[in-house]
Amino acid sequence: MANPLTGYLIVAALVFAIGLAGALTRRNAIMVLIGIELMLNAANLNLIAFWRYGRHPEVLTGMMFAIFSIAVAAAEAAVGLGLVISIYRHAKTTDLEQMNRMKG
Amino acid sequence: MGFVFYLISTFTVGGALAAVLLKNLVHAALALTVAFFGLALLFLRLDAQFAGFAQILVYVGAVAILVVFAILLTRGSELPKEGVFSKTWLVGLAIAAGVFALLAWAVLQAAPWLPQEKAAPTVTVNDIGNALMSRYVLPLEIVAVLLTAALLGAVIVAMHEKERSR
Amino acid sequence: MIERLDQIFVILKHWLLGYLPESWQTPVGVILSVVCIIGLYPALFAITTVLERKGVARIQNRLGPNRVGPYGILQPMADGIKSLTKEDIVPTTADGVVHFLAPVVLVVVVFMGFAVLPMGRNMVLVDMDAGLLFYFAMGASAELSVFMAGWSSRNKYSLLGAMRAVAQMISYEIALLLSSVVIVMITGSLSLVKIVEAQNHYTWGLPHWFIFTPWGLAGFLMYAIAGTAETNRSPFDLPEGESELVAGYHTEYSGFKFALFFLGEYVAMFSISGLGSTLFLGGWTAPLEVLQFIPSWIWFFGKLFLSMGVFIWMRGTLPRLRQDQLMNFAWKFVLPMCLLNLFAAGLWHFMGAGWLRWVVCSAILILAYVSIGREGMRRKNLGPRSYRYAE
Amino acid sequence: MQEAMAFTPQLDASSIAQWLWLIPAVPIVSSGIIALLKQPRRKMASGLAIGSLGFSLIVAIAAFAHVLSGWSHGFAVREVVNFSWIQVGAQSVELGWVLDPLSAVMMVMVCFVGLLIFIYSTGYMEHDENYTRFFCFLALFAGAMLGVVISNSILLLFMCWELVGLTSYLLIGFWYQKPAAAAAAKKAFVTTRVGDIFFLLGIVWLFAQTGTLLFYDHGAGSLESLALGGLLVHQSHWGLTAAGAIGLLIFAGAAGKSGQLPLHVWLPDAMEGPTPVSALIHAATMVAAGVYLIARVYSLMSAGAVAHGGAAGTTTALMVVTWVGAATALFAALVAVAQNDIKRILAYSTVSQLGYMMAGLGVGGVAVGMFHLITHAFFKALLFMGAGSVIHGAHEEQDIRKMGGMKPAMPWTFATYAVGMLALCGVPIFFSGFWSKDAILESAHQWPVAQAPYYMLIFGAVLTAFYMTRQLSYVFFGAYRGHGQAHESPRVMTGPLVILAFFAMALGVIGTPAWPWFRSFLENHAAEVEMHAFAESAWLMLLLTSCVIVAVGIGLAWWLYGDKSPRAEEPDALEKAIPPVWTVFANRIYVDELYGVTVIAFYYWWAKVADWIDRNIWGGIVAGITLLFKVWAQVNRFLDTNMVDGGFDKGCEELYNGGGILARIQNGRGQIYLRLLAVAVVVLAAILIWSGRP
Repeated sequence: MANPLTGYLIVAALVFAIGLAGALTRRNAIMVLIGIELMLNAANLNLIAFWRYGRHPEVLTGMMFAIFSIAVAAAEAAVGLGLVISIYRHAKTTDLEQMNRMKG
Repeated sequence: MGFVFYLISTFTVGGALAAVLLKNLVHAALALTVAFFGLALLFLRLDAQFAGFAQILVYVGAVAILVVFAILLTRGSELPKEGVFSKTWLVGLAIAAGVFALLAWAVLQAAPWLPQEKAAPTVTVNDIGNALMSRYVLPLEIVAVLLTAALLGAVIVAMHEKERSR
Repeated sequence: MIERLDQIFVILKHWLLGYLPESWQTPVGVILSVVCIIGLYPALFAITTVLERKGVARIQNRLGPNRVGPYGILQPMADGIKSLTKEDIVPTTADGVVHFLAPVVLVVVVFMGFAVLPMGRNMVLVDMDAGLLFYFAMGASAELSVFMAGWSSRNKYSLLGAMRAVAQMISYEIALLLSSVVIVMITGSLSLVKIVEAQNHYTWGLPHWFIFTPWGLAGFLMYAIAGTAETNRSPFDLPEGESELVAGYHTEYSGFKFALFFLGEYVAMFSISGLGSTLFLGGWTAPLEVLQFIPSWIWFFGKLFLSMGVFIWMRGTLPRLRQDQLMNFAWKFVLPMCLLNLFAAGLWHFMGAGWLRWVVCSAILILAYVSIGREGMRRKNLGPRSYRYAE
Repeated sequence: MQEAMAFTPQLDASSIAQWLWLIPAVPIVSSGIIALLKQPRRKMASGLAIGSLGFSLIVAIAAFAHVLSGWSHGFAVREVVNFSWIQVGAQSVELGWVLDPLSAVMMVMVCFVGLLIFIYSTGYMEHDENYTRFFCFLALFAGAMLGVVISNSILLLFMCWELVGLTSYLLIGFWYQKPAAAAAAKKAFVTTRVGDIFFLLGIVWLFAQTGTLLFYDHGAGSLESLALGGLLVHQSHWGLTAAGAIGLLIFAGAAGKSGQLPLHVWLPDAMEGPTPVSALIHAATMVAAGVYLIARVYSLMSAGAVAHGGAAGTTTALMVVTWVGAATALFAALVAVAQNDIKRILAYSTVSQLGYMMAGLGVGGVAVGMFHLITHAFFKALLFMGAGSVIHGAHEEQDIRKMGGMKPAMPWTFATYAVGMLALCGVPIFFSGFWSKDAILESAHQWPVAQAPYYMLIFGAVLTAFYMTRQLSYVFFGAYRGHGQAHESPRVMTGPLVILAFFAMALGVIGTPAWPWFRSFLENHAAEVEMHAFAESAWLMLLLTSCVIVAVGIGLAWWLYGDKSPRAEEPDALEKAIPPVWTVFANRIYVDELYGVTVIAFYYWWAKVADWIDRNIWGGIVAGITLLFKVWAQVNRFLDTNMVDGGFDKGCEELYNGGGILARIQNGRGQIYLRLLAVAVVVLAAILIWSGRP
């Protein structure tokens, strides 16, 4: 890998894929959330990497984007876990395989 | 690219993998924090001090704890009888692999055009503060509103039935 | 001469490094300082334990440790040896790895905090631009270790203690952060070195410590409360409320791991008080202009020990809170006060020089205290508290 | 941080002008806090209100002292602080406040009188359950009023002006359970609004002409020579310059606020509000705001005065002001003669005194008018609070015929009330009213244009003395005719009365012709004592006239009413003497009725017309359309039932079956959806990349 950016991008892609895999394969809703968090972080890594090696790092765009997405991710986690808990209260399970009430 | 980079990235990816693969949810959550730490270190290596520390503060300090709480509240820590992976886990894995393949392929394709190594930008916290208060003030406000809304929403959603009725 | 004495450690370090080749100097220097810190604070910890036991004993009208050595000052040695030689019991059902990692993580994270703490003029390991942020990031990670400890040792007391601890630490961490943000607002910097420098002026021989301003005082009080809670000290020591849960999250720990927890707790206290004195009490600056000839590091550690004394004193004096009281206090009093304090600081900043901002800021804060603290806390809806489970 | 540690508070010139905004801000904020308080927290509410106003008073006095020191060192203090509120393109709406003798004097007066009245109200409103609300409104009013006083931008002034109007509305209708109070509040609001429309027009015109909203802006302000010159260039017909016209529009607003003819009608009714309100808002401060406004824009009104020549020099605008003022003064005095409600009499006397002020402004300039404003504020507040205390003592009785003989019962009230009354009548030498009124009369006498206003004012003065004496003798002399037992009011109410009484007497000193301190202070030239002013024949003449005036007024009234206690049912002494005139006066010269048959009737008729149009024409059209649709609907129904439904049902079945097949995919499992999503993304991205490949 000649230039450093590639390395970071690959790592980000890897983490993203892992997160996706987790989100797609785990049964537990919380695990799905964890996967999503990983994907978000991968995206952040991308943003920061591009900011660092981009043409105008002094404009801070990528960095800001990352910071904002961190903030938003916190909100997302809070709401998501709240949902999981309330779902658990209703369905007495966090297993997604058994949550198919919305079947058409 | 140095030895340190490889170290940290293996650390991170390993954490992520563990987070996804471990059976015990609490272990998974702890592994997740490892991954977060690794990402924060990567941020630091990218001279994004503020983002890195913010990452630790938010993810390790808040999100991980939140996840752990959720796990304990939903009795996720005890292992379910039927496996932790869905029956059709292979499909999911395949799709994820596809995504990774696509991304990696795209990146490697683009490698020659990507910008080369360059000097670290000098960004102090003051700059970030000024940017937040001047150029990005609107997003900041919106995020503030969003966080408030999320806070209330989370409370309402997770609140007890009888609490809600009153 | 005075300068030399003040800078003695720095000079010493450079003198030592002088014998090394260029390329080695930086890493070795860092390692040297790290070793110093890691060696110093456990020593202080040892002194503090005996101090605490004697102090509390005096408050409770007992003798306290007086067998090992003259006046029992060698007690810590004995304790150390004991904890080292004791058998390290791990419950069979416990989650081995996590159970082992918890104390390690705690100690590591807690020691991290000292990296950005200036302990004297030019005596800081790394003068980071985002030092305060780093400190809080580290503090945030301490909670995780507590949880690990509580959860891994399959014991309901431990778990309950851990949950209490985590909940409490999260709640009060917000207050801790907000009360420090005031300083950042005024100095316009997250670097602790700059913050100390900003307080290193004198008017009529009196220092410009932030505690001598309305918002500073309020902030300091909030910080002190939040810090006490953050370190799980009494009156906020529910997590190891021995009357309810045997010893909280380290019930199942014994031997050296327990010692590590003990160490971690005290070092955390040190670092919290260190940060407090850096933010509000002017760090290593002298309390009077005339006293500047005394080396800066003496002042820093003096303040450190002062606040440790206060910690001990509070422990000997105050009864323990109840969980719901704790939470109410955090969310309904401390947090609003901190937010108002932010407002007051902003006003202070924008009103410019003059006598008026003193009046206005103090008025705001006092009014807020009266209305929130006195009025708001007055009518307690007594009765059985409502528990909330997920199911 | 260096200056942060300055422990000694020092109060330097710039700082006081900079912190002037605190004077209105603090009461407004405190009113906000009071609004949040709970009902039972009475002590806290009144404490906050009084404390905030006290603070304002301190700052105001500091400001006053600052101006005073500047003046005594012989330079005119006018410190302005301006800032841009809204930036609209190149134009920026600017607000600001000014510290000059005028505003300084006014703010001190408002704060001081206001404070006394606040204290007084703690006693007066003691048993009212809406105590906190009352103080919330009062504090808000004080803040708004002070805003009017200090504002350096006509827009800011207008905002505060409207805020004042609002609080006045709220406070008149404070006892909104009483329909009379509600009606009065509405009346006040609407009537003043009429004036404010003109005021707004004036503002807009001024802005259009000068391009600035500020009064003083280091030469760029609308009241400074540059702008005024611009306003004078084109003379419109009958010698009215743009400045004059704008001035007149603003004067219309002022007339609305301070009850000049023909917009005075709301003020007497405003007495439905609690007495402290009448004292504060409808005697001392708000109604004076109009006069203050004219004083503020005086340079606008008097712009180009020299053109007319003459001693004082005058303009059309000022002439209008004078005539209106004089007319109001006389009219209100006449009406006041025949009223029986103690507060109503005072209200009309207020109207008439405001007429005096306006006339004073017109003929004699700022100093004359403002001097009467200040003195009047004190003794009229005194009279109102005295009246309040009387009402309190007579068990909420307001009809003076049902009172009487209260002198022994409430000595303090009587003494202070008498002082106020004498001051109002303008009894020479010892009472401030005399000096201020004489200043007005004097300058009216020397007015180049006409002598009529002078005589009108003279006659008004006679009447003033007359009706005040009448009221006094009705209330305090003779036998007690009310119900229950009259009693003295609590100390917290009488205390302010005494203070005000002192000022009602002492205040005259600053305005004597021998030592025209006030005038020279306002007009920024040194004041020197010249005892010989007393020896001037003109002044002696005037002294004589006013002695005669007072003597005639009081003597006549005493001869008619003095110490004999007529019963309520028997007709008034004056009524016996001249019945027809009396009835006219008693019915307030039918102004309200006039409005009733003209303005209101017109609106009523217009509303009827509109109603008719609505019912018949629009209603008819609507009915027609409805019918049309009904028919159409019938047709539709037929088509539906027979043709559409058949086909539709068939289609539905098909669709249902199709849906059954599709429903397999939608198996309600989030993960599956997620996977589909991911696949879609992959495919899309792949396509994009390939298509974008070089």
